[in-house]
Amino acid sequence: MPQTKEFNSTIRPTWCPGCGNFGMFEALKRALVELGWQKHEFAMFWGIGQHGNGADFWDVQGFHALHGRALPPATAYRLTRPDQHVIVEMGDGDGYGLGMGHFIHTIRRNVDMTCIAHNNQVYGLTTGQASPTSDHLMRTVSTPAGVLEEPVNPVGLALAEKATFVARGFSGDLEHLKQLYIEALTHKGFALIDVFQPCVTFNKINTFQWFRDRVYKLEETDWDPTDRIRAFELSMSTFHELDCMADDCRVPIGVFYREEGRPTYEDGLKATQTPGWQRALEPRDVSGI
Amino acid sequence: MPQTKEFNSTIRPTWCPGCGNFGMFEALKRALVELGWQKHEFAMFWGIGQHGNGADFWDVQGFHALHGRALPPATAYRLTRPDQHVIVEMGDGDGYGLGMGHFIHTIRRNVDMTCIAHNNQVYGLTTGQASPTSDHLMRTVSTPAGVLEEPVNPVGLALAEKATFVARGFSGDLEHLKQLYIEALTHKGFALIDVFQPCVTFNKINTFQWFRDRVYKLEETDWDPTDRIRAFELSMSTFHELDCMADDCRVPIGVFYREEGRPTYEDGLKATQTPGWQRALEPRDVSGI
Amino acid sequence: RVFASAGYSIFDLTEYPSLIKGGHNTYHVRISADPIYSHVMPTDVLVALDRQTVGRHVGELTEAGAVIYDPDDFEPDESDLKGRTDICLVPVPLNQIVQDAGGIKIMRNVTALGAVLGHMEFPIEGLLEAIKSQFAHKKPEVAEQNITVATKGYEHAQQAHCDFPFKLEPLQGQPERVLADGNESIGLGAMAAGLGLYCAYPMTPSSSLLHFMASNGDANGVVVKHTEDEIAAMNMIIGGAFGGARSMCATAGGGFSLMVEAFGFAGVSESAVVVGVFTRPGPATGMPTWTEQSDLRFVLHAAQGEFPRVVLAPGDHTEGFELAWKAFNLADQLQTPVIILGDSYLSDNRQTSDPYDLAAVTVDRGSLVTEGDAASHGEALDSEGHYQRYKLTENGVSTRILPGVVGANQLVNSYEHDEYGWGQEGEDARVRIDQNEKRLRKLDLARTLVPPPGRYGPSEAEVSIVCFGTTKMPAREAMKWLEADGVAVNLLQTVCVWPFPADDVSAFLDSAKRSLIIESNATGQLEGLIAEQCLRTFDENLRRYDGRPISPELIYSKIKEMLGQPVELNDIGAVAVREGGL
Amino acid sequence: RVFASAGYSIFDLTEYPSLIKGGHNTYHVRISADPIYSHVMPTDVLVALDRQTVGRHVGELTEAGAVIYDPDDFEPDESDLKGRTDICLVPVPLNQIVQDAGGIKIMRNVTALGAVLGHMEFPIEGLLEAIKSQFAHKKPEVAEQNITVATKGYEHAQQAHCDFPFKLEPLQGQPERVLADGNESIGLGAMAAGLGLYCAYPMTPSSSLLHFMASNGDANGVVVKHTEDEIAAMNMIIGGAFGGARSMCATAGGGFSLMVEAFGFAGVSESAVVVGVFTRPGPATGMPTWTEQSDLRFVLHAAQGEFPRVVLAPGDHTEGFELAWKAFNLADQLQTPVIILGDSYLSDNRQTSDPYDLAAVTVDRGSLVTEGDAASHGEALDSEGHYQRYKLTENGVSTRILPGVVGANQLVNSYEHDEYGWGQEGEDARVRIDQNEKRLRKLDLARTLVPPPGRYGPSEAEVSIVCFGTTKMPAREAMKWLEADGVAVNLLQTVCVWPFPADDVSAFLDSAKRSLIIESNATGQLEGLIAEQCLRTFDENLRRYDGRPISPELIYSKIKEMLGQPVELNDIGAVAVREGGL
Ligand SMILES: Cc1ncc(C[n+]2csc(CCOP(=O)(O)OP(=O)(O)O)c2C)c(N)n1
Ligand SMILES: Cc1ncc(C[n+]2csc(CCOP(=O)(O)OP(=O)(O)O)c2C)c(N)n1
Ligand code: SF4
Ligand code: SF4
Ligand SMILES: [Mg+2]
Ligand SMILES: [Mg+2]
Repeated sequence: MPQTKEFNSTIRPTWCPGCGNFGMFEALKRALVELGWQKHEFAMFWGIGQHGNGADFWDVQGFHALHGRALPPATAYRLTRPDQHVIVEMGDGDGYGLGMGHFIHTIRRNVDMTCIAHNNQVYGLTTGQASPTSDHLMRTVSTPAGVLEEPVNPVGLALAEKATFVARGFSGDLEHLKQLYIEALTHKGFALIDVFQPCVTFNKINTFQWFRDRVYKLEETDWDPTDRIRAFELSMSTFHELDCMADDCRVPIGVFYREEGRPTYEDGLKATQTPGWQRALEPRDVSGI
Repeated sequence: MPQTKEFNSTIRPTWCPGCGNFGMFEALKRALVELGWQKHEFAMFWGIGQHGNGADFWDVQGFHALHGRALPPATAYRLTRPDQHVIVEMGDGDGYGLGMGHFIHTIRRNVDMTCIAHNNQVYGLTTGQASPTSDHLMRTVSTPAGVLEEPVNPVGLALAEKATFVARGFSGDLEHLKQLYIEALTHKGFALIDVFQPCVTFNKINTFQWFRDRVYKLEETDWDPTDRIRAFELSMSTFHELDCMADDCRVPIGVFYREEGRPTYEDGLKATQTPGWQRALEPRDVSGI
Repeated sequence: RVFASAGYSIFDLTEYPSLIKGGHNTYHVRISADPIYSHVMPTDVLVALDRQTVGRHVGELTEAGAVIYDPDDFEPDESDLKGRTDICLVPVPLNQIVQDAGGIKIMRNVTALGAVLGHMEFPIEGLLEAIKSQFAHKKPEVAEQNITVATKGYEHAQQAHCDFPFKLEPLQGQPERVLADGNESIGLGAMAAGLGLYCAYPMTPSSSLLHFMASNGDANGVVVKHTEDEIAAMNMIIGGAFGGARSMCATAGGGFSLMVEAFGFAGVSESAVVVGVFTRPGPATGMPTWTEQSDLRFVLHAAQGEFPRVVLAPGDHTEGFELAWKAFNLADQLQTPVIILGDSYLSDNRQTSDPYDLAAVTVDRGSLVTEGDAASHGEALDSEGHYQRYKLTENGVSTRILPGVVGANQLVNSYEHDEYGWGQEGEDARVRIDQNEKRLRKLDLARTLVPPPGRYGPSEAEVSIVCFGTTKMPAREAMKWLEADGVAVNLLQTVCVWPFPADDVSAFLDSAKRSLIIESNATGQLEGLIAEQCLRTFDENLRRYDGRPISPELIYSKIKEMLGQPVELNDIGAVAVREGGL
Repeated sequence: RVFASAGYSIFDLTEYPSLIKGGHNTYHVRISADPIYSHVMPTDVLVALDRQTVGRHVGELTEAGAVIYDPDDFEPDESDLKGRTDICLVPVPLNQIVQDAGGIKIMRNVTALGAVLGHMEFPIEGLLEAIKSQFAHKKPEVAEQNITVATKGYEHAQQAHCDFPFKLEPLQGQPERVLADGNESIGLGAMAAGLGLYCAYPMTPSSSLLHFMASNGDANGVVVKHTEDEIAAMNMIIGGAFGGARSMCATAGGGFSLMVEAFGFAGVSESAVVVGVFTRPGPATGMPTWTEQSDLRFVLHAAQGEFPRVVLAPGDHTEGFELAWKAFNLADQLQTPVIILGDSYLSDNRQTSDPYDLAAVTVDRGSLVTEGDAASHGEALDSEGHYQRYKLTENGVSTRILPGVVGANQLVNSYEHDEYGWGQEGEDARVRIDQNEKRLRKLDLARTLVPPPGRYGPSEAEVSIVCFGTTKMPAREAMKWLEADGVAVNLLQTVCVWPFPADDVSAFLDSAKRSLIIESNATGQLEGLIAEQCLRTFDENLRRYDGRPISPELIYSKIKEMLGQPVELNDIGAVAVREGGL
């Protein structure tokens, strides 16, 4: 049974000191240790971005996909390797920007996998442009006059497509995040966790302090995670004034919505009971076709 | 002031007799006539599909884009031609499948344009494969065992991104559809109209009769089109049993949600007060840059 | 399938504009007892669903050929027939027949096919059999309806009062032959190779391959996914290959445009995938239902950066089957993407062939470890026993240990990377050079594995032809005719267009009396490639780019012209010969 | 900008791995009073932010060169210095200085630059000016902080007790020179041409052009859109061109992969657009922050089908400015997409040039009608007065009447189409041939409009070099040195790589004593193109593909070697010479 440090590769993380990615890295390792997953039982997929640089820091069965394209290969892997668990890590620009189409269509499939979004509301790796989750009017190098779009509402979009597990986390709360990961990893179906991951270098608005002043835990309220409509209503808290006062915009974290028992995409497939490589042990007799 | 027939090109529509596209074609021409829009005051954009074949049947300022890509050029045209109106026609496979990313991101911008989706819940032009709006378990040539995904919920997705005008129409009700078009065309901001457009050749489930048995008009109820949360709840009627009994799945048409007065993307831009071609009348003095 | 099962050769070219209804649809039914390599423009029986069709194709009708039409649609007049009087008009109430059977418009096709047989007084049983098997998986009514209309069409045609010059009797004692379109032949080859994952987004002319896979996938344990777009399809098969499944996608040139980035990802990640690119006339949406060979250079150079790829171009249906299963072996042996480059002319046309050689199919997965413990594969480990997915080797191929195998931790990476797959080290100059050269070295290995060029005709010839892909079919047909005229012509077909068989082509050209290059594009893409790879040029070229396939007549007349014996051609659509590359 | 404004030439190559923090960052600061065409590996002052940097680059240090480092980070030891004793160690507490100023880590760079000046006892005012202007649009604190740390660094360095061989005095009476990186020069050229729409998705090395446009767009009436992806960016500029705005997007090879389909759409729809493709090493994500010339063949053949395109490859920053504004004229005159092919080496490096010739800029929009009534443009109408967007013309260019003009109904179409733009008629063989040839004809017109190759050096030479793009810079630098050695070398740079100047290159090679081709890729893409277009080969080639630019030393030594006078080179990263194309 591996310990957290055994998941570390030989490469030292190169993220900026204080980067929100460190907390997410640690929380996921702890979740895996608690679940006792062996390295050969699951594969991890990353998009391109600072989150994706994490691929170098993990010693696992890894796949560093193209920018915005982590979900399709992860889906195919899951469908042809029913013997494996699948974890996807994506960025906000990566997964909600360029990868938006895959995001929505993957949710529709309810494939059994866990999707973790590193949401720092900015493009980190490419030095600070606006991301799809940047707040309205945020000024960046690509939007000096301020972002004119409304931000992407990942929770609301997921709910609109009947996602079966939708949660939000904060990399500043390791224990809570670890728990969310465990719930997501054990959920049967597609689990989305959008994690607030402050970028200390390029996002001077949504800092750790900004979130500390605003986050609250749904579990600590009377929240009913089986009410999709209320969950949608709550998702609208994504939209607020840029750098609003702490009392004007509370930021809920925890499980917005969950639904157990819905069949997964795999359940509907006849072809996936065994690994796909077993189809090619010898020529297939096609004389019948 | 043009009459409907003046919008016809010299090419006779080649759609199958009885195709839902005929009604949409006629309704839009009538709306334009009522509004009295001159041909040189607006441009139309199409994606690729049976809906897109309509590009040949219109005598207007037209742009037949790539499959799934009608919204980006339409957006750019609107931003650089503030003197022009913009109408986009897209297919369900076209706009909600391959074009999903553009769909979501365009909504976030609230650019002033009207987007009409020809939703026949199937790929018509490529002879009958499943589309993103095909109902769960529908059997098609590309999904002989039935579609395993949940259908796309265009209304719900639009609401999750704060769309300012979201409506549904039915090509079997010309008058009602014409009215919707007029409201959308005069709405300031991004207006989405998802139109049920039966494909009589490839969709043997969602036929005209199927809809006639199920549709009802929101205006004829006490519907409040300013309540986004209830509108979202209503959008969930997108999900139902394949070929459910008429009483089990009612199909609302009309304006789900509308919000007037929200600034458009253009409002935030300094550069769009005059047509873009006026920037290139002579070399620009850049000695100051 | 009807004629085929009766032992005849058949080749049927269906031209259909991208409309479900309307436009003009044409069948060139041509029947002969000796092997046919391609459709020929001249047509013995023309089925005309509308007036235009007659006008457009009457010129192609053979002496005393027949036109089957529906008098309710139109009545062919003088001008339609361009004054020809030798033609047999066969009125058949196609629409009525379909209506009476309560069928849909498309069923006019089957009705017409029945009429063709009736007109030729060829027994109808074969057709009825074919219908039954074709609609086996549909509701029984469907088959019944089709049988009814076919029979009705048959009976009506028999009543036409003009004598069909060649009557047909079923041949006895001939071997059963396969009738398949190109997509079916390729699909069959992929299935035989042990396909595990097929991903595609519909696009003419590749869609029917998706349909083939979809209808046969479950029964054969193949995961078949109609994806949200081509980008997903290409990225998915890389994920499938990561897991060890034999993975394939297919599309047309436009869909491949969207796959380009991921195609390069397959190259740098050394993923064993097979990609079908079936060309239709471009650019962009172009002419969806027509054919062209204009994506050769595109697929050779698609994607940023440099990496090895293999490009195979089937010349006919039998090659479609063979190259399909071979493509999977090559992909695994080389751990790099392999393209099957076809076109609408191959994808859409049903053609009979001798039964495919199923026994010849082999599965070679190269150096692949699917089970057990990485520890027992020392050649793939570093000194500390850590697996190196991209270990440097002499031939450039590293041992591929699948996830699931204990100790197979690895990083399949879209970044440049070191032997483990780590991206950070990939920025080191030495590491980059080693990995880049490692990958490119695999092309030398590829040269030893890919199929050689196809050679036809005598070694000594008046004219030597070079072509790739489907132009092989009309070329061989034309060679048959020229042989009959006593003109010796030989042909070299580059079955594998990348890596390019430069030595074979150079030698072939050096020994040519007169050289001719044939390709269905406007800029002479193969001609340019040969200039680059062989520093050689041709005496003449024949190019066509109006969406129609190059016909044997064009080649026949071109060669006659080269020999100073020009022949008359009835209007067969324009052909342009351009000098120099573009 | 500091040295530049003082009249010195400066060329600064920044190598930064794709990490915001960490990795090793290097500055090659090199200063001389005579014009410099490129960075050279030998470095006079090395700023080392970590130990690796010293090890990796000490070999490049000139005699008595200096290393500026932070003793808190590390202390260079023997092994780091590879035993060199001539080096001047200049400890500067970079981190401390930044901390004290309450700045962020990146500010160590400015601190270090201050230290460089201090060490060279070069007045600091220039730097302070540069900082002020650079951060003008930021909060004042930012500029202040930077000024503080720069000054601190300056003072610390002055205390280093070793004598710098070359002290610098500001030159008097020299003309002001522009200091810009390649993206700024291209952005400036586009702005000057009357750009109306710029769309891009960030991607190294093109991102800084988006930043340039974003910060200058509003003031200049340019709509600048950071799009959801590159697909949208490319499709958007076609929509912008439809409306008449001069429209441009730019990206790296990977982003261009996603633009391929729409690039072909621009071709078939005859849209006047400009696309910047700035190469970084591939395949796929590759090496984001390094340089290469490996996308030449890719951009030449990208997209299904066949259509005319123009590809311009700036050799330096001045050409970047000129080709940028010329690209827009070519796009409008030809109504077809024009590519500006650059690379990281051009995009990232600040270089001084003589002030760009703003007065030379012209705006030629070709046959474009922006206002009024279509009726008054008979040449563009059919007999009934209906506008024909794609009317057949001799040179292939049709009159383009913008929407908004009365009677300008048209259909800009991704399908093949007739003269009006209707897709259905585009399926007719004759129409297809006419439209396809109409478009391809524009390439002949292009040949008369594109810039000629650049020629440098004497007509008679010992060695004749051919290159494209940024390798021009090191080539010219090496030629300077060789000239000093009395070796005559000349250079032909294909400024426009498509349409290809085949005659110029052939003539140049035919008169060459010894020929050498230089390119930053592994497969010899330009070499292959020349083989195809000129049927000619080279005596020698020099290729580099480790992500580092080809340096003058490499060229210098290569040529010396060709002349039988081999020279010693300190380790400058590997170079491989491969024979034959791949
Ligand atoms: C097709 C493509 N376009 C652009 C890029 C450049 N790129 C790399 S990462 C990135 C954005 C990163 O933002 P995000 O996804 O939020 O990740 P973060 O760095 O913030 O973790 C971009 C635009 C790319 N690699 N590929
Ligand atoms: C990139 C690309 N992929 C695939 C196609 C082929 N194609 C044309 S239309 C179409 C789908 C049409 O479905 P829909 O958008 O619903 O339009 P409909 O025909 O039903 O109106 C497809 C897949 C294409 N033209 N381009
Ligand atoms: S730039 Fe931002 S996201 Fe990237 S490592 Fe630094 S803090 Fe983290
Ligand atoms: S196939 Fe369907 S969508 Fe297309 S024209 Fe016919 S009925 Fe309409
Ligand atoms: Mg981010
Ligand atoms: Mg549809």
